[in-house]
Amino acid sequence: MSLTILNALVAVVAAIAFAALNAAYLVWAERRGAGRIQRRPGPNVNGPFGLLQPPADGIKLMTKQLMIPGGADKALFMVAPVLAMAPAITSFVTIPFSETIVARSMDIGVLMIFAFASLGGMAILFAGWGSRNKYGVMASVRAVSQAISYEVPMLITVITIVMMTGTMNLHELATSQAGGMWNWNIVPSLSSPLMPVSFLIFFICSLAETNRAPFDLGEAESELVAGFHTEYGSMGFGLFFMGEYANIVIGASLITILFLGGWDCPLGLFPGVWWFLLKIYLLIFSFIWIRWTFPRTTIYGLLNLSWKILIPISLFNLLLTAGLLKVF
Amino acid sequence: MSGPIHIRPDETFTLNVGPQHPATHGVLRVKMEMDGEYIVKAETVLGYIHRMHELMGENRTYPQVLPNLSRLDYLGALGYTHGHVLAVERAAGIEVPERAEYIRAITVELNRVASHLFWFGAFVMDLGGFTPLMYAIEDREHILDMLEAVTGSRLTYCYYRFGGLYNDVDDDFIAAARAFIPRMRKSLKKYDALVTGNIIFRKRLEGIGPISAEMCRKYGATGPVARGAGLDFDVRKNEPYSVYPEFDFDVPVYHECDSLARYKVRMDEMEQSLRIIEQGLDKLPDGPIMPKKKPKLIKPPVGDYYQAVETARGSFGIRIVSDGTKNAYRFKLRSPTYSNMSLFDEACEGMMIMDALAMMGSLDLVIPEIDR
Amino acid sequence: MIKETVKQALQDLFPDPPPVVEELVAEAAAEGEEEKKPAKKKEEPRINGVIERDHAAHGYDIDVQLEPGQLLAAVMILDKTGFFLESVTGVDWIKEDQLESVYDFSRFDFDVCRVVIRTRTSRSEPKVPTISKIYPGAGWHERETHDFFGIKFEGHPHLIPLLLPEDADFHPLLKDFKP
Amino acid sequence: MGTQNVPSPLEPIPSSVVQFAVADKLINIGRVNSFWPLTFGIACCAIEMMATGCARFDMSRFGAEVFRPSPRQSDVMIVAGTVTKKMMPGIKVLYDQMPEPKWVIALGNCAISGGPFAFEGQYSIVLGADTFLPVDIYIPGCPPRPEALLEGILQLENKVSGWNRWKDPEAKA
Repeated sequence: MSLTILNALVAVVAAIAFAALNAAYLVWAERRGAGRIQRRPGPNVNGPFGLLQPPADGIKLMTKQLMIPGGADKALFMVAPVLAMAPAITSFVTIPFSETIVARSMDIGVLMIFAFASLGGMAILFAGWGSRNKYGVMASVRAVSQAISYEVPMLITVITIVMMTGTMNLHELATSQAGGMWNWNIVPSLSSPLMPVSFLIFFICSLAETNRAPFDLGEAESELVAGFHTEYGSMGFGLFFMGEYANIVIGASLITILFLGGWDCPLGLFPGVWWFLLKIYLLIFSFIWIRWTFPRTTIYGLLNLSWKILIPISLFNLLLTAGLLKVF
Repeated sequence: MSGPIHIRPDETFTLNVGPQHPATHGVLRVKMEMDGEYIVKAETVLGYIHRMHELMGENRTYPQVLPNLSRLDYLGALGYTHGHVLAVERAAGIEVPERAEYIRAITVELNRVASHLFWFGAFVMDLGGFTPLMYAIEDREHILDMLEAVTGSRLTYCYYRFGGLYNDVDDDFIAAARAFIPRMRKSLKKYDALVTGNIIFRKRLEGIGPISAEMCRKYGATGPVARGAGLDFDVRKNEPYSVYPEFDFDVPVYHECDSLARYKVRMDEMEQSLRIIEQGLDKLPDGPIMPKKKPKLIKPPVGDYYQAVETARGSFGIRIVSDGTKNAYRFKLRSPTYSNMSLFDEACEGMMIMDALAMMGSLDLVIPEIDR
Repeated sequence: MIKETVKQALQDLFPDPPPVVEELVAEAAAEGEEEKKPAKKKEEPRINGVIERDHAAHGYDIDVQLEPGQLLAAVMILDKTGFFLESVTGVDWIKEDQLESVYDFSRFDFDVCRVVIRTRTSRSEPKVPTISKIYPGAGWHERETHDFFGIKFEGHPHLIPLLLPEDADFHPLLKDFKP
Repeated sequence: MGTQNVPSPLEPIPSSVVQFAVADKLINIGRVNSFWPLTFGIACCAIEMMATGCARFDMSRFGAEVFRPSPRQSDVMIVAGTVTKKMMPGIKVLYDQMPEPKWVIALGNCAISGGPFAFEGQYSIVLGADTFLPVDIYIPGCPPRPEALLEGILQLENKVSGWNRWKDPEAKA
């Protein structure tokens, strides 16, 4: 019995280490990627390729004075960053990186990840409201309406996949797509012809879920100063930063598991964790690429996209798959 | 989206788009009475960068005020010094050699392209896209290198003198300008494809921020704001000055009166300025750049002189009331952004804050020019 | 030509219209004579009336001087014929103990006609009616002229300082201003 | 490092009860390599500050790329432009809102001493940002070139942590 606790403890610590390391060096990858897209070198002076930049940012953020604005709701103000970071890290526990590397393969893995993802939306509301700042309140109201309206199509597409494969356990979801690219979920099969469309919907929703790219209305710099984390100084802002990047990694790994066959090699030869990491980092690079090329949509444009386009399509896809499953 | 709003008074809250805000590109404050995201009433508060250029015009001689004009609007500075120099030459009756006039026209048009490039980058950054700013400022740096080689400074030039120029243009400048034009045309096509063609960008601007021709007339808005509202008004064409009658270029006019129309006007104007620069370089005559008898002490005769010039933001006017001494008795600067911005309070009622700030970006503001 | 119609319209503002000073012709004749002419003008203060100026020399076409009372009528004429307000400014003639407020109007279309309207009031109590009801754009211009010269524009919706700090009570552009 | 009084940025962190020399040095070097300037441009110098942040001069090589709009998240306030009497209280509030290890760079003649607008009849500007802010680095120029701003940031790095990124070429060995 003590072995399982020890195993679980080591697994959780490894998951948190992976998330924290990822969050730090994704910031570096983002700034280098942005520099590459914008024809400028990006941080390259601190360390060989600017590799010492994230530790420098980390140290600076940790040693700055933590300010709580007067009149702010102290409890909410302090809970919000923790609530942004903690669920993002704990949902690393169920993600299977490869055949053997998984912290705790739960039967309801998908449900747990989405439960924790919705906690992130609440963290933004607490941050905006707790910091007693007009810009913060406006930004958090926007971010919460965006998070809700993009969780619905995301969940509907997940339901279609779970219905097709029959399990909610991420590990079995990945193994059910083993054996080469043609039986990944993204490939349209007889029972579900619209799979590439639902992949696209899931990709857009994960973008919106993490407040990034054309949907970054939560912290719209050019209108709402710094959005919901206007009042957050040193490590409060640091935690939001790490929470955002941890969410990106989870979004990318979910896409790989649900659609791109997890740790399976495209030619079905020698599956392993490297394929999984390769796919994740390709997806994350596409997140960064999108962020630095598109302007920001308006709030009504964003909500229209979700309610009038994404949800009807994903519902139609759900019904179509349900019907075809009956036939085949 | 921006229909009229019926608000009970106790429901609004005032939001300070304060002196320090990324969207105001400077120290401009707009007190907005807001209902959620919609603006009920806006009141602009100015004066945060009021440095009193006009009093400096009165207690300084004419040549001493020359550097002031380029610190008025530092993005299109040469247009403003050009206006000042033309006004004093008209008042004092100083002749300007042909070559100096051509070089002035070329450098003003280069500065207009640089100003529009900076506006283009900052405008798309207001809408959330950070990358076009880097490309636009990269192209602008090429122009700044050329102008710096000739004038000596990057932003705040003091290149024109009454009657001519500070120093002549050498062959490197002409070669650099000739090489710059095709490269700039290529990147203009790139911007057009990347930004104007982008569906998110167009959705943000189509039908947003309507400024009608009547509102332009009532508030005196000129420049791209008026040309975006269908008014064919460009001081270079309506009131030709300097050597502009010799160039053939057309004035882009769009009739949709929305932010996208103002955007397209400025993008086409960059193309027209390149045409002017090309013709200017072809027809550049030889000869002196200062008149033979240099005007030692400039004392315009008593009277009231007005000179309007087309700068990147609109028609900039200078009124010199001279009492025959070497200082101006009254030195009034009519800045285009002052009138363009005065219609913002009325134009943004009922809009959402995102669209209102996008419209403010399309007005192309330079705050020290409003406050003078 | 719009210039003739506007000049005529402004002419009949004045009860006994003095002969229009054909300054244009005099100017074209001899540049030298121009120096002599303004010198003479300085002695006897200018009478109210319409003067046609030469655009090349002065930059504007019609120069009207009128009483503050006639200001609104003149601006109504210009508003109907489609002029736009360029700027409102002030000039402090301290020698004649008068504050002059100057209104610039111009046109958007191609027959350029720039009109300048001047009104003079005494320095002690400078009162001029506001034109912001006709041209809303004049609101800011008038607030700024009030900041710099202290000319009170009656009927202005909220004549609070625009460029100077809210509690400013000094008027910097007056000739007797000490910081 | 529970020091009672807040360490002024000039001398290194004063000794608290227990001194961690190496830790202080490391923290200072960490701080120095990631200055986050506050987007606070007032006039012409702001355009040169933005040009420094863009592609050719690229402040982000030194980790100073993230222009934070909110004062809570920024370390360096670059006063770029003329400070008028009407704007001065605003700048003071912004400076007070910044969390503690913060520095001020006065960019351009106007921020140093009122620059070209300091004439005898001037009633509306404050002659220099150091009349109401503790300025660390003065960068002269009207406007100073982007390279001057980069040199200013390097000087600030040297001042804060005493650590030199590159050997000073003229320094006698």
